[in-house]
Amino acid sequence: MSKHLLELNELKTHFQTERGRVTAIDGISLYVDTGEVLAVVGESGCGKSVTAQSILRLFEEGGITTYEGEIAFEGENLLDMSMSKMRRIRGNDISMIFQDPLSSLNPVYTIGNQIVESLVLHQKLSKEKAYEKAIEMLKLTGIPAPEKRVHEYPHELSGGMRQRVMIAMALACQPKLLIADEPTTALDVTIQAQILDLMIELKEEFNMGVMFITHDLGVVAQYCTRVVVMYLGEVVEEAEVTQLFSSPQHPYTKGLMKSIPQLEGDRTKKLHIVEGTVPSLEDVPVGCRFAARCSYADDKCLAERPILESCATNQKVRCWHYRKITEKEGRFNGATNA
Amino acid sequence: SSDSTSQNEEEESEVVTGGDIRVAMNASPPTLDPHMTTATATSEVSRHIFETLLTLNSNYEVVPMLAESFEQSEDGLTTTFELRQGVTFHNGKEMTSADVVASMESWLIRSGKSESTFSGTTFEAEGDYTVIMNLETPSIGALHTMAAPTQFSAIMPKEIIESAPAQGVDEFIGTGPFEFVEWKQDQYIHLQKFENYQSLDANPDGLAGKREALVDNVYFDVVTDDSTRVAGLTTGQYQVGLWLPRDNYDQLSNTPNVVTSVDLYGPQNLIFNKAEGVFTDPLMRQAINAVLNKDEIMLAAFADEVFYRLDHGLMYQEQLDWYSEAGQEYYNQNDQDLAQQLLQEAGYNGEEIRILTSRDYDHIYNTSVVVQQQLEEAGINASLEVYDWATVVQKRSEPSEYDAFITGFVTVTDPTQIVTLDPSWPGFTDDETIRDLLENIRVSTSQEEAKAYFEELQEYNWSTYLTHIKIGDFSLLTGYRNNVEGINFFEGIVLWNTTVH
Amino acid sequence: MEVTMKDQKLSEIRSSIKKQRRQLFIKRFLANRLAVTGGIIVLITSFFAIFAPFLASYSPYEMEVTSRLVPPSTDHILGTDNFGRDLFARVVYGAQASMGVGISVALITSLLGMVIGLYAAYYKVLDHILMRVCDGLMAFPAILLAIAIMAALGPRLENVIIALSIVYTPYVARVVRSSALVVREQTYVEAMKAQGASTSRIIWFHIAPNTLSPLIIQSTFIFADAIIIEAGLSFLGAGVPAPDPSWGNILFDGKLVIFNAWWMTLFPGLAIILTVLGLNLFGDGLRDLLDPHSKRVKK
Amino acid sequence: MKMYILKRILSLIPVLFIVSIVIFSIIHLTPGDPASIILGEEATEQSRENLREQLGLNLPIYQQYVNWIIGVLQGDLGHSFFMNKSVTAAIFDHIGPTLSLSILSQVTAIIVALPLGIWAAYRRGTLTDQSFMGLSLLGISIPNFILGLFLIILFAVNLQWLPVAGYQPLSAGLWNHLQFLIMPAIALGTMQAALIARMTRSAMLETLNANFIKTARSKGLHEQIVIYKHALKNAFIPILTVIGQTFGMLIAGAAVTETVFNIPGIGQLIINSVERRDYAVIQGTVLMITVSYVLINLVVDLLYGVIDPRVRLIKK
Amino acid sequence: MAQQMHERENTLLEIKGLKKFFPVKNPIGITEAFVKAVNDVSFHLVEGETYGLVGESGCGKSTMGRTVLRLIEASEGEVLYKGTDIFQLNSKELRKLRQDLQMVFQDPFSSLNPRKRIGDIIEEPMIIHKLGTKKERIDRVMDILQKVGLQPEQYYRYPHEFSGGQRQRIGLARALVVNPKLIICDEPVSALDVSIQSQIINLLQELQDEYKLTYLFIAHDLSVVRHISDRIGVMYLGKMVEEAPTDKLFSNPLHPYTQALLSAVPHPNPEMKQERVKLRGEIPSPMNPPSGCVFHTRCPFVIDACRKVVPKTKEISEGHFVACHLHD
Ligand SMILES: Nc1ncnc2c1ncn2[C@@H]1O[C@H](COP(=O)(O)OP(=O)(O)OP(=O)(O)O)[C@@H](O)[C@H]1O
Ligand SMILES: Nc1ncnc2c1ncn2[C@@H]1O[C@H](COP(=O)(O)OP(=O)(O)OP(=O)(O)O)[C@@H](O)[C@H]1O
Ligand SMILES: [Mg+2]
Ligand SMILES: [Mg+2]
Ligand code: NI
Repeated sequence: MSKHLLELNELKTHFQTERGRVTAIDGISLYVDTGEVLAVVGESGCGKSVTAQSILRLFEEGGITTYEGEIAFEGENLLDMSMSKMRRIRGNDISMIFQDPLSSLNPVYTIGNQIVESLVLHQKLSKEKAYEKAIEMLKLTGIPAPEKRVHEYPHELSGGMRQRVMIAMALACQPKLLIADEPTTALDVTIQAQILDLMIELKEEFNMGVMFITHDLGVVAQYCTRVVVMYLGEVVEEAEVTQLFSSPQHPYTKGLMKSIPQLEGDRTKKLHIVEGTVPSLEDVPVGCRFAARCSYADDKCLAERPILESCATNQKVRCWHYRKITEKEGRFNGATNA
Repeated sequence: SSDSTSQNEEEESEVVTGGDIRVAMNASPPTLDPHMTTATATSEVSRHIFETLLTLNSNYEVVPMLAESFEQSEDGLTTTFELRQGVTFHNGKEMTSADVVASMESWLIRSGKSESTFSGTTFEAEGDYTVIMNLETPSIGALHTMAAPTQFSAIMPKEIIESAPAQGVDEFIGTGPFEFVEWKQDQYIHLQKFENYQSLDANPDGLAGKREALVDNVYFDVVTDDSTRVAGLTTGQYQVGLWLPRDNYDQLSNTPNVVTSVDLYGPQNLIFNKAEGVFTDPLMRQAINAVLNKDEIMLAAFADEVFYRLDHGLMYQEQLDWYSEAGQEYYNQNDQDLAQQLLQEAGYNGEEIRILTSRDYDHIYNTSVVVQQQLEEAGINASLEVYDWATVVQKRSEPSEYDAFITGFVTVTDPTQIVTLDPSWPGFTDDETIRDLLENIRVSTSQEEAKAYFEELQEYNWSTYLTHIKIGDFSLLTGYRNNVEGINFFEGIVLWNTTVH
Repeated sequence: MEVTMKDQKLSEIRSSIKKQRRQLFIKRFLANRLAVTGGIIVLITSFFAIFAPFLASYSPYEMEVTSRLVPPSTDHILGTDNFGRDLFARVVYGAQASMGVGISVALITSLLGMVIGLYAAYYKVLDHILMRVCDGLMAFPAILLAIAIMAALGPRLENVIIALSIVYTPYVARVVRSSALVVREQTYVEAMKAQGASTSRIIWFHIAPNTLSPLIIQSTFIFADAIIIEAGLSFLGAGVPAPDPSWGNILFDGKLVIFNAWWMTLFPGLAIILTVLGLNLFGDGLRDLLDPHSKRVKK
Repeated sequence: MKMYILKRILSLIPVLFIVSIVIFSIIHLTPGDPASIILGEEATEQSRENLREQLGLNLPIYQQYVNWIIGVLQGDLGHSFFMNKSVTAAIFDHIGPTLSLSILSQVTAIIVALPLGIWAAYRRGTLTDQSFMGLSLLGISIPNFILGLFLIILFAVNLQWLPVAGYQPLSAGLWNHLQFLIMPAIALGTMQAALIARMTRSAMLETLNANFIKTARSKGLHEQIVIYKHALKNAFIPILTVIGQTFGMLIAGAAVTETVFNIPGIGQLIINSVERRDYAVIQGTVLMITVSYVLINLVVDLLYGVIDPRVRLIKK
Repeated sequence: MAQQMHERENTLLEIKGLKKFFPVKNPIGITEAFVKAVNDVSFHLVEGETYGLVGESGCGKSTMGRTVLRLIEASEGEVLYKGTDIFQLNSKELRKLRQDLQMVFQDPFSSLNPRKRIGDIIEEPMIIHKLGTKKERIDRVMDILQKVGLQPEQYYRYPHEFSGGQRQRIGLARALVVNPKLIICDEPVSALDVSIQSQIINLLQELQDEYKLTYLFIAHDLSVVRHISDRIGVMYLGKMVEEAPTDKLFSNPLHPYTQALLSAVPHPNPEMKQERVKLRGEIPSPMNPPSGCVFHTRCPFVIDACRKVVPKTKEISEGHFVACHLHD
């Protein structure tokens, strides 16, 4: 059981809203091991961020948000933990990097102040020691003149630097698990490359597990080891990166792969599209959640929710007909098609 | 009304001297120079600082104060005042005839009296302690006016008068039992016992007789909010509360340690604009007089029967020299039929009647409200125009701005002082009969003669002309702590001979 | 929801959707219990104001000087005032004046403040001028302004409204301006510019609606304050002309007798508090409703 | 920075100029004249006319204005008809109580309102939230003269803990000073507190949803720190704006409260001066208030920079 | 060259020496510096083509778009639409012209008024340009809604009830409803994920075919731009550093920045390990761009001339322009 660093078991997160209770993620199971980079991909709004934040229990509890299932971190269920114990894990054992570095840094405190905070809290360092450590971390992330930068405010830094600060902050206490929620979406590709290289480097150095949320499949292909594909609050496919790109099983994954515009080959060909839109959380279909947009959907799909079943070593898929579809379509050639 | 469950456990000795008195007054005086103003707030405070040659006793009779004696010539044109000797001002200087002459001349000019009663009057000093007043025409009211308690003829050092700016003297040096210490604007006026005061030895009576400062300090606190004055009196923060809301009479009377006092203030009047508008017609004025139910008005405005009395006299009942029954039958007619008849005769056609009023003075406002209501009920189209007092004062001197207004007067000492009879005063009385009668009164050589003319005037005014309608006399409610003794009220508060323990 | 509507006439779609919307609107409002309570309170007050003649068995002017300051009894359910007038009648009739003043002032200041605030936010030069004028107005003693206006225009209810409107407009203008400055920078405003929309169209159709919610908060506050200040102004002759009742002037009359006639302050005071409470709740609800984003968390 | 402050202060000049003209014309167009007030009810028209002449009130208005403004430019705000002192001295006398009172009530209001607003925001939608906000509405809708009298009846008359009304300067001792100010500060502060609480709540609601709050929580910080360190400082700018505005209003005079509690502050000064048409004092006070408004705004703007580095002025 | 002549004949929009400097004021109101958002850029758009404009975030792409439409006033330069200079038009002529020139905004969330129903949002341009009766307009809106893949019954919904992709379609519908000639698409897909991105791109292409539209397509994602554009311009810090027909640019990127950009795009194939042109440092501030070639601070091939001399734009092969000292 506790062989994984983090294991989610049928995790559900419900929110109380004006229109009633919605289940933003509905039974997510996945795991992250030390040293690996798990990519979580999926359409916007499918629940990637909710999953990430649920792990740290960042949503307001007390009636508004309810969790169900299990979040096992080093074998201990975080959901059963008291808040004070939870706080000891946050920022110390599990760290998080958010999507937008500007809005995720507190604009009214210097970046040094913000990094030092968790060091003082978790590592019980003195202020001076903590500042030294903060400078060291900033240097590690490649920020020039970190002694000067620690005393600057977030708005005085460029986007790339801010994201590095976020990373420095997240890694300050040398966590065992790093959750990165779309850390480079706001950045330009050249900077993105710098940041991602840095992250991977630091992962090696600290021997962390990384959960990497993104919707950029290029990033997944280049930087991650395993992938979880989500659709409307559930995991639809799980695989090694190479497997996923070479033989995706779920029709949604396939559609996704095919939609990527290519840097080479024929560019006059129309892009593949996945027809239709994602249903809203208020009326989630009973059966397969992708059924309405799937050309292979039949009565069974509409009526019964498929289970996440193993289809190859290290690959799982949530589809009644994946075998049939793969047979029919032949070997997938989306990602490398011309 | 006072159980002596006093908290302070001082034993009661014969005459306790010392201690402070705090008096909560309702308005800040515009100045402390009594020559300048008719404001009662001024005279109430400054009477403790300044004194006059003559003053009034409780029967409104003229008696000497700073004058040792006075003597009037046969023709009534010359009066000789012998001054008391050894009276010193608060600055240590002795009062002499030069000061008196300067003060009296200043008073004549600045109070405007030189234009009426005292026109052409001169004062001259004869030696250090004699002053002679020369009138141009005999005047029955002259000495009364000199003794009057408002806008009184205070005697001040000559130098101070000579250096006074237009809005009144700015150093308050008098001869009174209390000397001026400090005036914190809008906060308090601080007086303290004048150690070198030379008191008369006669029995205290009205403003006359013995004056002795028995407390060390007197503070006149300006507390404009009525309820706050009541509360402060209740808790003993103030020893005396002036101008208390009459509705609190019962409550205050039942408050332990508080004594209430009801004292005559003056007449309440409805004054007509006789220069413009519907009230240029005497019939209209008579109609209004027929409508009003004065008892009801006074009750509504003054809360309780103890605070008013119905009286038609243009002079007080107490002013025995003047008081007359003449015209009584026209007072408080409350005769609606007569009113309608008069209205018809006057040809009243529903023209709007604008009554100027202000909430700055409750009694004026309340009276106006009831008057308006009674007029409405009689089918007269009356409306209230409420302004702040300064605006009312301005507007009422402009004939086009109103038809009537209500105001209370301070006591006058002789009929020629009644302002509504004065053509230049708002209301614009302009009647030959009245003018002649007033002149006759003024130049009368005897009181009897004067009173005869006055009776004629009062009869004429009630029956025919109606410069204004007197609604009734009203009183003020004053409250003081029961540890204050010997407090007296005569045309305002008197704090000499008063102790606190 | 997922019915194919292809062959249905467009107009049908239109009307059905409109109906749905309206229902949702009402439903959302009703779901907001506080807002409904507020609405009901305001309705009741307005009801009192409108139907005063039928509700009060006494005239608000009729004096019975022999029964001054009678405590609440079966005869006078809220007691009588210092002229012996029936307090219930006066409070009920007072609703007319007070609500009238409150609502008109709130409306006028909202309108004026909106015009000033919006244009100031849009034109820089105008901004400097208008805001300086507002600064000056705000530093101005309201009482002096009231006296001046009354003296110039005469003591009438309309003038009370004018005076109070002048006093409050700068506050509204500032609030509107500050949120308009934010809205002005939104891309959708630029999008309208790109469409060739005229400035006034942009200001009134696109910026104005988005400044409503702070405006509503501010104007409910002004409503409350106007009712109270009216009473203060009536002292200077700038209030509801006597002898007409307003909650404010009843309160002021009551203040004098607060020690022995509690009912004269309690009842008009309660009336003000309830109305303000109702209006604020209603305003909050309205704001939530106008804001398509708002999601009220229901328990 | 110095330049900036200087520039802000210079921008006062046109404002003051306009205000002075407007105030002057309004005052002189308003009926009522000081002569009547000084001379009292029964004074004759003639003596009034004389006094007006002597006080220089019969000069043409523009000339009075020019005379006055020349004085102002020389630093002389004029002389009070009633107070026998210069306007500057009169303002100086009254500013003390006003400052004490406004600071005390502002501080009380902040101390009460901030935690309430924060708590309400934190527990939004709950009964706590609704009752706090209901309370704040109550604070807004109770006329403060009623509240003031109520306090007097309770604390001064019945419990006799505090004096009914009046004022003692700080030089008379701290407690002497404070005991007169406690009730008026509460009466005034209630309204302020209500406003501040509402503003705090809405500002906090916004910041509590901000991403950096999640970041702070994800660091394992205690809720107290998240709220008071991370959220509050960010929410403080709108709160500060309200505080600045209400403080401005307080300086301009909490006339009603000052009257009820008989505190000789600027509010009373204005009311009294208007009542007695003490022109020079009104003009001087209005100018003083305008200046203080501008200065308060300046301080608020400078504080913005202290709180939020993004609005910090360019360092030289 | 012959082809170029031919193209010129159909030039729809020509931008010459465009500059936009934003003054940076200190609080006293004195301009302290300028953000040189667009600094001397020239290019042209041919009728019916899609011109892709790429460059990192903040390099001035949006500013360029907004300046061209005169949403903000240019500092210098001219923009000729069918030969007339847009900058010289008075406001009435300009308003009329805006029917032809439309824009789809970068951010699908803030470019729609949150308080307006989408039907009204799309109808608005027709009201502004006084097109049709109310009924005709509604029909047209319903029509357009269907065209961009939305349902007519969504007419009365508010923007927040739509997903990002759907909002972008609404923005597109708003641009299309007045039959424009040219649409400036400012990063219309940057905020969207791949599956939605492909929907929008396909839609844009379909509409182009149907209405003979010309696009100025701004983006920073090269694979998207490659897919849709005929020609591409690459911007860096307010300057146009390279311009070429799409295929030429991808097969033979000349400017080191273009090369870096191309190599940094993560390839969606785990088996393909990329050789990247690594850039050093951060993007300089546009407030004081580096002297000489603006890219020299990060350029791996920097030579002395780069630091001092501003490189001139040269045509290397037909239609392929570059501003770089390496190609002198
Ligand atoms: N606090 C909340 N209350 C109610 N619903 C929520 C809440 N947070 C998120 N949701 C809903 O949960 C769903 C999943 O949201 P989430 O933010 O996890 O999406 P995502 O996969 O991260 O999308 P993106 O790629 O756009 O970031 C969305 O439909 C969102 O509306
Ligand atoms: N109104 C403005 N005032 C001052 N500077 C501005 C303004 N608008 C844009 N800028 C600056 O001009 C530069 C170019 O901005 P622009 O928005 O054009 O970049 P972009 O290429 O569109 O970036 P992105 O890809 O992020 O949209 C930036 O540095 C930006 O900060
Ligand atoms: Mg997300
Ligand atoms: Mg842009
Ligand atoms: Ni060509």
